[in-house]
Amino acid sequence: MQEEFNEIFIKYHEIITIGVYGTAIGLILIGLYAVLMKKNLVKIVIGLSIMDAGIHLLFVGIGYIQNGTAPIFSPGYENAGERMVDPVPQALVLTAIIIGFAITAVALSLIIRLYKHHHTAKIDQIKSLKW
Amino acid sequence: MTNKKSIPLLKRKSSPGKFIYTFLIMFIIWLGFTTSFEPAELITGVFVSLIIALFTDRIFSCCGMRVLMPHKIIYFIQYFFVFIMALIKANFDVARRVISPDLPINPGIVKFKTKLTNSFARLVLANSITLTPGTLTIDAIGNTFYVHWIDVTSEEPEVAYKEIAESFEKILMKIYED
Amino acid sequence: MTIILTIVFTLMAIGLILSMFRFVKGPRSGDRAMALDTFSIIITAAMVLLAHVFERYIYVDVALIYAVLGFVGVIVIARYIEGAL
Amino acid sequence: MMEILEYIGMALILIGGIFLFLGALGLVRMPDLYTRLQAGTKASTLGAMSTVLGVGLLHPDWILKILIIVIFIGVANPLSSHALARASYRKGVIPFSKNNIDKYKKAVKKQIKNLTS
Amino acid sequence: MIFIILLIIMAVLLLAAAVYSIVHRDLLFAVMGTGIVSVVLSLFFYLLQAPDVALTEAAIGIALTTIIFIITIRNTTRDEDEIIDKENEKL
Repeated sequence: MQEEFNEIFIKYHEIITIGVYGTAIGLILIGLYAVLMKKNLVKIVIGLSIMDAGIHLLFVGIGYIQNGTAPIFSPGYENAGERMVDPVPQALVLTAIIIGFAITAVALSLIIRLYKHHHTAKIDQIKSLKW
Repeated sequence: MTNKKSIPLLKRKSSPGKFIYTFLIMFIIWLGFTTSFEPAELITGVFVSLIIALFTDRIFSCCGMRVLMPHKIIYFIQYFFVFIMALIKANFDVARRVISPDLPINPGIVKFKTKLTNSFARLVLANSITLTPGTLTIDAIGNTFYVHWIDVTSEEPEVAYKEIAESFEKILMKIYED
Repeated sequence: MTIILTIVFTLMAIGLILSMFRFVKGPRSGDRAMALDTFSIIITAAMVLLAHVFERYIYVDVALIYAVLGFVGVIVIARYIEGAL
Repeated sequence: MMEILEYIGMALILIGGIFLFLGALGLVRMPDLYTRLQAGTKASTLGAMSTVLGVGLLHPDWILKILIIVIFIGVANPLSSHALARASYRKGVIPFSKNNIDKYKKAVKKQIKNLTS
Repeated sequence: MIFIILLIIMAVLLLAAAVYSIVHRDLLFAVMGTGIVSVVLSLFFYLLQAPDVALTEAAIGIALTTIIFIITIRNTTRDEDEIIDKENEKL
């Protein structure tokens, strides 16, 4: 049964590639729009995290190969070395997710501080440089 | 049992029965997570479960090894079967209501009193009521349950108790209250 | 075998679309949180089914993490709505 | 023996898929939040449980982890719907009711009065 | 063929949730939208044979990110344009 699904994956490989890359680029553009155009700081951070998600999807999509399997050696898969997808982008993305979470946490804590000082979270109403 | 409710969670006493109970549950969960029976992993699991049981037994378990007596295991199995039957009936009920075009519902919130005094038994009862036909527990204040009922047949608390909770509560009384 | 899996995946996809509809439309925050919960439940089931399709045991772990952590977000949202966080 | 298990597993997977779909359909069709919670919780819980158990029957060596997933789904899903219903009622979502049966309103009012005084 | 349709449906859902979470004015709903983005993205990683990434995305995206965003909008405002007063929100 796995073979039938693998055949489908091989037959429509171009569509899958275009779909994954298109989704990734769409997510990056949506996030970029939010970062550039929105006034609210929390909305900007949401846009940043969506942009992060798009970049992660792009990286994992680069590492994918036809008819691949996960790069983990387990019983029954000792000799599947040439079928495995590239593990390096996955490791990079794994690190990037954690670091993205840390960046989000720091940004949100700065927003809370800013709100307590200025009583607003909109960037066009924060006029003083020092706080 | 009745004055246990007033004791705060962190000031409950621990006892050897509770310790062994927590240890057993934790070890079974460890076995499920690892799914291997190599000696090294088993020994690690024993140590981890011991440490967890040492610190959390008074919070984790309500009544220790009393629950795992042989005659109560039989009640557990009986409760399981009653619950599964009610769950399947509930799902066909939901399917009937969702598919039929004119939505045969008559919802309302009723209340009834439960005889259970143990808080863990109340939790099990509330979750069971949520998964059985046409009912959803909204809140439990003291020993009064407030239940959203999708097809109210009667507002009286006694009738509601008989229709909703009696079959579960009889078995739960036997497990937790003797 | 394959035809049953195809039917089940189709039903799951329709379920995802329906709960997305409720998420976009839902008049109150409770409806939207319920849609999020249904989303995560359907995706947990789909992940276990895909582990069967790919025939690898490690993939079940991801579904396990979803089943354990999927309701934490909904509980936090509910506490926030209640005003008790 | 294995073939029988396989057939039972496939049947369970099919039933699970149908109930997951019905849960989502109930989420769309029901008139107010509480009935939506009912339909969504019950149908999606049994649907997910039955799908996961079906996969467990197809692969008997996975059964321990599958059982843990089933137990977690069965415990966590009613809890979250219960928390949502309680929070929504306290925020003022009025339940849809033909005969105005609502015993909970008085208790909430009393509790809020106790909290404020 | 059905797999390709499923993939396209998932991509559309992902983009729709992302657009929703950018466009909607209520920040709580925007946070829930990022939750849906994270859930569907995890299924994408799963289909691209990266279960470790899917696991991390599941743990961080659905639990931790939601919690810290909600703590933030509890300490600031829930409305994006800050028109509705914090005490009077009835949504």
